[in-house]
Amino acid sequence: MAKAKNSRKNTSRLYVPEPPFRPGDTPDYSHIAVPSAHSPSRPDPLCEAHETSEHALGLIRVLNFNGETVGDWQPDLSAERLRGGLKAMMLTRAMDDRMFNMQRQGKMSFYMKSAGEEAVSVGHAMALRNSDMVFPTYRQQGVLIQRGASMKDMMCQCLSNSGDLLDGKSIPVLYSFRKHGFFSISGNLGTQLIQAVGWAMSNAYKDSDEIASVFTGEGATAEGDFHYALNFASTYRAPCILNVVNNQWAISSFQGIAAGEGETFAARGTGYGLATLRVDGNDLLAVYAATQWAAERARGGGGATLIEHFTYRKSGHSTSDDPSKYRPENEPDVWPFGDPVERLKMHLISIGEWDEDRHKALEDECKIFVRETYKSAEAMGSLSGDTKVNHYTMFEEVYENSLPHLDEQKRAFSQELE
Amino acid sequence: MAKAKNSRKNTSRLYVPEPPFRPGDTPDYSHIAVPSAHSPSRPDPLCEAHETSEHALGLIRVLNFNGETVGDWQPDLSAERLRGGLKAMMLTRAMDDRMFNMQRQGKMSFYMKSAGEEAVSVGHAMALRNSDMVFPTYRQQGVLIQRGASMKDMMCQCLSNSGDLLDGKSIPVLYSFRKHGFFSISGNLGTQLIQAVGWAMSNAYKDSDEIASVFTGEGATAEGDFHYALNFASTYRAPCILNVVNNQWAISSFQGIAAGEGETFAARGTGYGLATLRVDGNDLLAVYAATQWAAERARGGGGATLIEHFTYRKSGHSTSDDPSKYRPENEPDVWPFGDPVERLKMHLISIGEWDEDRHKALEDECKIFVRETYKSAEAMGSLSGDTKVNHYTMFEEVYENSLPHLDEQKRAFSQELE
Amino acid sequence: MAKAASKHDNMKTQNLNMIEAIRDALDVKMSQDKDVLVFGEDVGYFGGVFRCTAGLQEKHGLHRCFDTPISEGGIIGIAVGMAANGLRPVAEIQFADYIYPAYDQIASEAARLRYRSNGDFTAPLTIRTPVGGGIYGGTTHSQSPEALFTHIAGLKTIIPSNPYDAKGMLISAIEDNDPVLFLEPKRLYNGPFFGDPHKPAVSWKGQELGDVPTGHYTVPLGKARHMRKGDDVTILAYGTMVWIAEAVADEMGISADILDLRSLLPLDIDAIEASVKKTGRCVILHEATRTSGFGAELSAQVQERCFYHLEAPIQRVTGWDTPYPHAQEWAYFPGPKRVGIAIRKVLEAA
Amino acid sequence: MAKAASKHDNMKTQNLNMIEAIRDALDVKMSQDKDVLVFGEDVGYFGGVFRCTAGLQEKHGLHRCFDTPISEGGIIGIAVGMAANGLRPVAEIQFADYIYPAYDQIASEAARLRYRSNGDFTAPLTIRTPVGGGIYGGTTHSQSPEALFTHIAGLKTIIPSNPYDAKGMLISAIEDNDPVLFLEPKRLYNGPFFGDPHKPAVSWKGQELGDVPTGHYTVPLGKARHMRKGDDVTILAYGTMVWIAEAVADEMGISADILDLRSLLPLDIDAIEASVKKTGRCVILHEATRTSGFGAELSAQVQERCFYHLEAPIQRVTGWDTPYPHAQEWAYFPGPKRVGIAIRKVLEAA
Ligand SMILES: Cc1ncc(C[n+]2csc(CCOP(=O)(O)OP(=O)(O)O)c2C)c(N)n1
Ligand SMILES: Cc1ncc(C[n+]2csc(CCOP(=O)(O)OP(=O)(O)O)c2C)c(N)n1
Ligand SMILES: [Mg+2]
Ligand SMILES: [Mg+2]
Repeated sequence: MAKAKNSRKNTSRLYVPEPPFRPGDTPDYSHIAVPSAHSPSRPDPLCEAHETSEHALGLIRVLNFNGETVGDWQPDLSAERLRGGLKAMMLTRAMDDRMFNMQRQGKMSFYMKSAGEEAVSVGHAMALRNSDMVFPTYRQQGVLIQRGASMKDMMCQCLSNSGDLLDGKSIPVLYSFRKHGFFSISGNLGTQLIQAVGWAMSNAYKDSDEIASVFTGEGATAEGDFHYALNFASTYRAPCILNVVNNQWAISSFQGIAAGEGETFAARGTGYGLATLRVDGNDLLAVYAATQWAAERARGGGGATLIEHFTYRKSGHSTSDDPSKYRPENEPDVWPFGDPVERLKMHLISIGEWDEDRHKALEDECKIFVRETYKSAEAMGSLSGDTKVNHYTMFEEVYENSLPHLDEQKRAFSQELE
Repeated sequence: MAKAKNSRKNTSRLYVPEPPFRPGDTPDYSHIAVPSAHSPSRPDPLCEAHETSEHALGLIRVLNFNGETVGDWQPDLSAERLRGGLKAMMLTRAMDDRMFNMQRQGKMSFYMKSAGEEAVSVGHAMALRNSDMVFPTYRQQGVLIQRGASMKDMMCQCLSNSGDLLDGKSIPVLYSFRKHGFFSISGNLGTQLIQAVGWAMSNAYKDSDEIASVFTGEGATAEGDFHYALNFASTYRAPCILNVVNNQWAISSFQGIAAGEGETFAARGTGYGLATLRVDGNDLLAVYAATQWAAERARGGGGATLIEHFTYRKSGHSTSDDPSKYRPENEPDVWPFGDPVERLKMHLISIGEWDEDRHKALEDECKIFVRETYKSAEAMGSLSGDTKVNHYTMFEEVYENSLPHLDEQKRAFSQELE
Repeated sequence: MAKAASKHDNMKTQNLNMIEAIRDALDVKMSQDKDVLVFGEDVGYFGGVFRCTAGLQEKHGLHRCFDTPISEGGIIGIAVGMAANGLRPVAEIQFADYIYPAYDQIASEAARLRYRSNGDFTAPLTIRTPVGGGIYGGTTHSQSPEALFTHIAGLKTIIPSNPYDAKGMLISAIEDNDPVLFLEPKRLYNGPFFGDPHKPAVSWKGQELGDVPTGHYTVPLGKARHMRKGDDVTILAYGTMVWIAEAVADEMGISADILDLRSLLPLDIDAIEASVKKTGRCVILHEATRTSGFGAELSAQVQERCFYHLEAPIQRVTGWDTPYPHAQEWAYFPGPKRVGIAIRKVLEAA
Repeated sequence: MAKAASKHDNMKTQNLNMIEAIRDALDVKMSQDKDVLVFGEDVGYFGGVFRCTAGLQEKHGLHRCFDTPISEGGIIGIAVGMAANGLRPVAEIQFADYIYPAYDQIASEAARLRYRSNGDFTAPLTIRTPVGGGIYGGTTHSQSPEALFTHIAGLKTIIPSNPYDAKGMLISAIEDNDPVLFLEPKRLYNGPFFGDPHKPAVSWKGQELGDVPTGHYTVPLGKARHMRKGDDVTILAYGTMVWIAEAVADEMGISADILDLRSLLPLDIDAIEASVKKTGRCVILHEATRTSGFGAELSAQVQERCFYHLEAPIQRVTGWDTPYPHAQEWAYFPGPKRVGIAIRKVLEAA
């Protein structure tokens, strides 16, 4: 089926995996079974880890495509909270769209959207306490929005302007919001996995019942830190949640490059003796339910859970790439698990707690809010004009206190400005 | 039961695993079930990986404690070949004993024994072709001996003398014997795991049907390289065997520090989609059978197998430690899986192919051979006297050809000698 | 502008940017030698995030140019195993900032395999990776970690500054029987950079060093490029900084002896010594963090050999001892101002 | 022998070797501050392969001093997370030769967390690890990788040469709010080493610097120890090499100004500058591989600041640019002969 495949001949025994479809192919994902019977039963959160090994191979779902909720994992969430989740997802998407466009206009150096994955971050955050430390990647902006962070602060970070809490030091989207339980995002993939385990170990050591939750893309599970995290979390029964967001793509590489012959990413945890869940990441209720289960397990002394969030990266990797160069242009549309916003919307409508008009109104509200917020953020500077960042701040926060050689370099720098 | 445990109080929620017994305790391993029914059936070597997931949790055994062979995994080995294996194990042990003592006399800086684990290296080597590249750790000297390497060469390496093929560059036991398919041993744990996968990938690329086989201790599975190896081997279906020698100890740390809540080390491979076997490492026939299966699988295009060799490190970690400081002194004796030499001997006797007299004679032969070989090796120098190594060799083999700055340093060195 | 191109006078050339030159080097070697394999994150179908491997998979096959898991340690680990087994792997690390997970495989393994086995096994692999700032990459897409590798015995570290050298040096690296780290100054991929980010970008078109011979040729490792002859001051630079050096020398109208080092280890110390003995003054440029940067080694060697010829303290012009900031990129970058101040200091010293 | 002990005159002291002094520092801090945790390979029940943590688990509990998996990256990874969460982890890397798998967590994470989050998160952790040769450890138990860490902004790198400093500096490191790499010259664990491996080993007994105050005291980071005052030549050294410096100065009967740097980053450049300006001559010693070693940085800084006072080229005495060989250990080690030749050269220069 994959035409491009054959043109790149492989005449040796060395096997190199390839995605089923490349540009020019007509993607057909009917081979990915969308479970209709809604997946494994919900065990006691303090069960033995191996009792979840089937969950690593199945798929936890709550929301049917027709908007019904079914199965063992249905969480008990009020319509009010569900509408809150819907709004957080829509705000996230609206902000992403705006920022992407502003990057295209040169207002910032770079941007990364989370389109299609909003339920993962928002649903996850809804099931945690705000004091639980989240160690995100660059695609969990939904956590911040769900937790009520200031969107203007976020935008100023992306604009690297005088309102940037990070003083322009980091590239766009690498936020740090301690006050929202949102760990400083590293540009180095994977590294935070094991740090989150250390954070969780100190929670346990301090007899606190706060937990840590860390994210990685499926691609970055290939880093050593993923192994360290699973191993240390298992050995010390660290109260944490290890989340793999399997959005099918790592820049241009399909998930099979990281997965190899492995059946799922959740199943990586089985051999380590961790609890393992695999969840429909486009189903906010399922994400909520799985997170809630894992959080209860961690808080109760049951140790860590590995959750694979099965979803799809609808946009390019970042503003730097064009996904049509490596996958069929319409692949996002034919991906069989739907859109997380649409699915939650349909559910709310089906239970009589939402309608098209309210939805449209909320969409407009989000857009306007984002537009206004962006305006006030850009007023504080942007890369295309003057960032208004004080250049001397680059010498600060290298150490707690400056050191003599840095003072000297600061002086040399001031000479340059003369 | 573990007395020492209670004296080291732990008053927080942070869980730290401990071995069941410490010095002063009376070790009792009756909780480790020695399977009497001889473990999982032997699937087709080209089966689906997941068909071996039970094998990761069971234990492949062939030799009963009474010397009988039973079960599906019985290999077809002539008495002659079995006696060859017995001799290789006994030679290994005799050499280890001698070298350990000579180290105590200051003849070399360091030595590491493989006592109790001889069946792993010898049985494994018997089932491979000599051209299959083995990537060993420091406890697979049995591979070299089984493959007929010169013991004098090995001893000269340990003595770092003028007969040392490595010119004194490496510490004792870090052999390199390309001609015997024995990769240069690194002092850095774990690193060779992924190198072996690369080696195997190039075998596949070259359409060769040679395979690679790599070893790690159970402790070193915690390194990132272990994860890299499992992941890359899975992705590219590399024709190799990944061996974890679980000898229960990593210097002073019991296997539970590396294993955590994981049930077995073999099971680590399940989530990667690798074939997984767990074998009684004190049973040469079982090691042979498992290796033979994995080699057939790799050569047939089935990809890699992870084998856990379940055994016990009878001696200290090296000449540098005293194991009675961290485990009960008699633990090796009560370990329930017996001694690999004794078990093979009993089998040969039980099938009428061996007797006590021949065994005693072989033991003497090995001792004498080792003693004479050692004498001729020591005649070429040792650390306690003059190593007779040319010091200038330290500047060689840094690069293929020397570089100007090294030439200059060589000249400076010669000034020092004046 | 002394280019060693004279010997290629009878060769056909084409104008290439540095990305194309690198790709061409890979293509030439893959065509000549089936032991050459190319791999890394996104290098296969997509052709690399900087496009250096574009088209190679299609031309040479899936098994000769392929994607790897996101695992820099794993990438170098398989490269070591392949190289030991007779292949010539060329591994890409997507950004030099991400090379640290592979540090152990490079320093402990690739660089030492020959030594620890006394030549029984070797690791003739090449590692390509983009370095340096200038693209608003911030702390994790801008680093210049060369000094961390020049400290490692058994490894060679090289860095071209133009398409001609890039192709010839990469071919040399692949053919070398020792492990070679090949650093690509990403700011130079599309053209030389003279230090002012606000001026329109210059392309390699029309640059002599953008004229790249077709087919096979090599630029030997261990030889500096005598970029410009002069008498007043020696400027030692490599990568992006060689173009800043030239721009500043032009602007100041001084007679500078500029060496594009190209190869850091092995180092062309003879050329350096000859130049400094002639000028008596020396300025060293690099983009990396100052403390323990490669400039320290250059400074130490120059004063060891040229002490009695030096008329002024050797000056180092470098990045600051901070991570590479994002918004303050150009305040961090050792641009023409910083370089000019140092040159003036050295020239004015009694 | 200027020891800063005067201020401790009213303190009780006990004679300790360096292992005991390190253990004592850990014990003092663990007793004072329950946020201090100690962990690493074999450090728990066994007390470390060099015994630096012996008894700490028994005294302070299983959860405060424990074994870790053999995973240097994991060890530093959890330390970063713990430190960010308010603890004061002290991680041991069994040999510095095995620190490379943790290089990314140290350089990209621990050292940069404060910067990239603009102070929102910090990583006040301490990493202890034995360095240097002298125990026939060969290529993988002898390395001195300090220069690979002094290049990293955000990290501090220190190295004591005696029990007194070891305890005081380790306490300072643990109390410091930045990540600190604490290097332990393993050849000095049991006594000073004067360069002749064939002479009987000297113990810390009877050495003034083996008299270690009980309880809490600190030796500030960033201050060199003026080990010996002299006029003819400045010797800059750290770790094992300070004792070689002293032995050679004695043997040669010269008046050497010897600085035990103790802290490489931050560096006590004022003390260095004052000394070299006084003597006009400078010899730098270290055990690590020469090229891009920390000696290069010292040499560069000395000539930048003292150029007009220098009467002879600065000399570096170092290990060779090869891996650390096993049988040729003492031919590799920069012993008294190599040091003496360099000093003589510097003294004889016009
Ligand atoms: C250590 C490291 N290696 C490489 C990169 C470059 N890089 C950034 S994102 C990315 C792909 C990540 O894919 P995945 O983990 O699946 O996350 P996703 O982008 O899909 O959310 C790569 C290779 C990096 N940032 N860090
Ligand atoms: C990267 C690295 N870390 C630490 C060490 C020190 N070390 C040498 S052997 C050893 C224990 C290994 O245990 P295991 O893997 O179980 O192998 P075994 O000795 O039992 O055969 C340790 C920690 C090392 N050599 N390399
Ligand atoms: Mg992804
Ligand atoms: Mg072991």
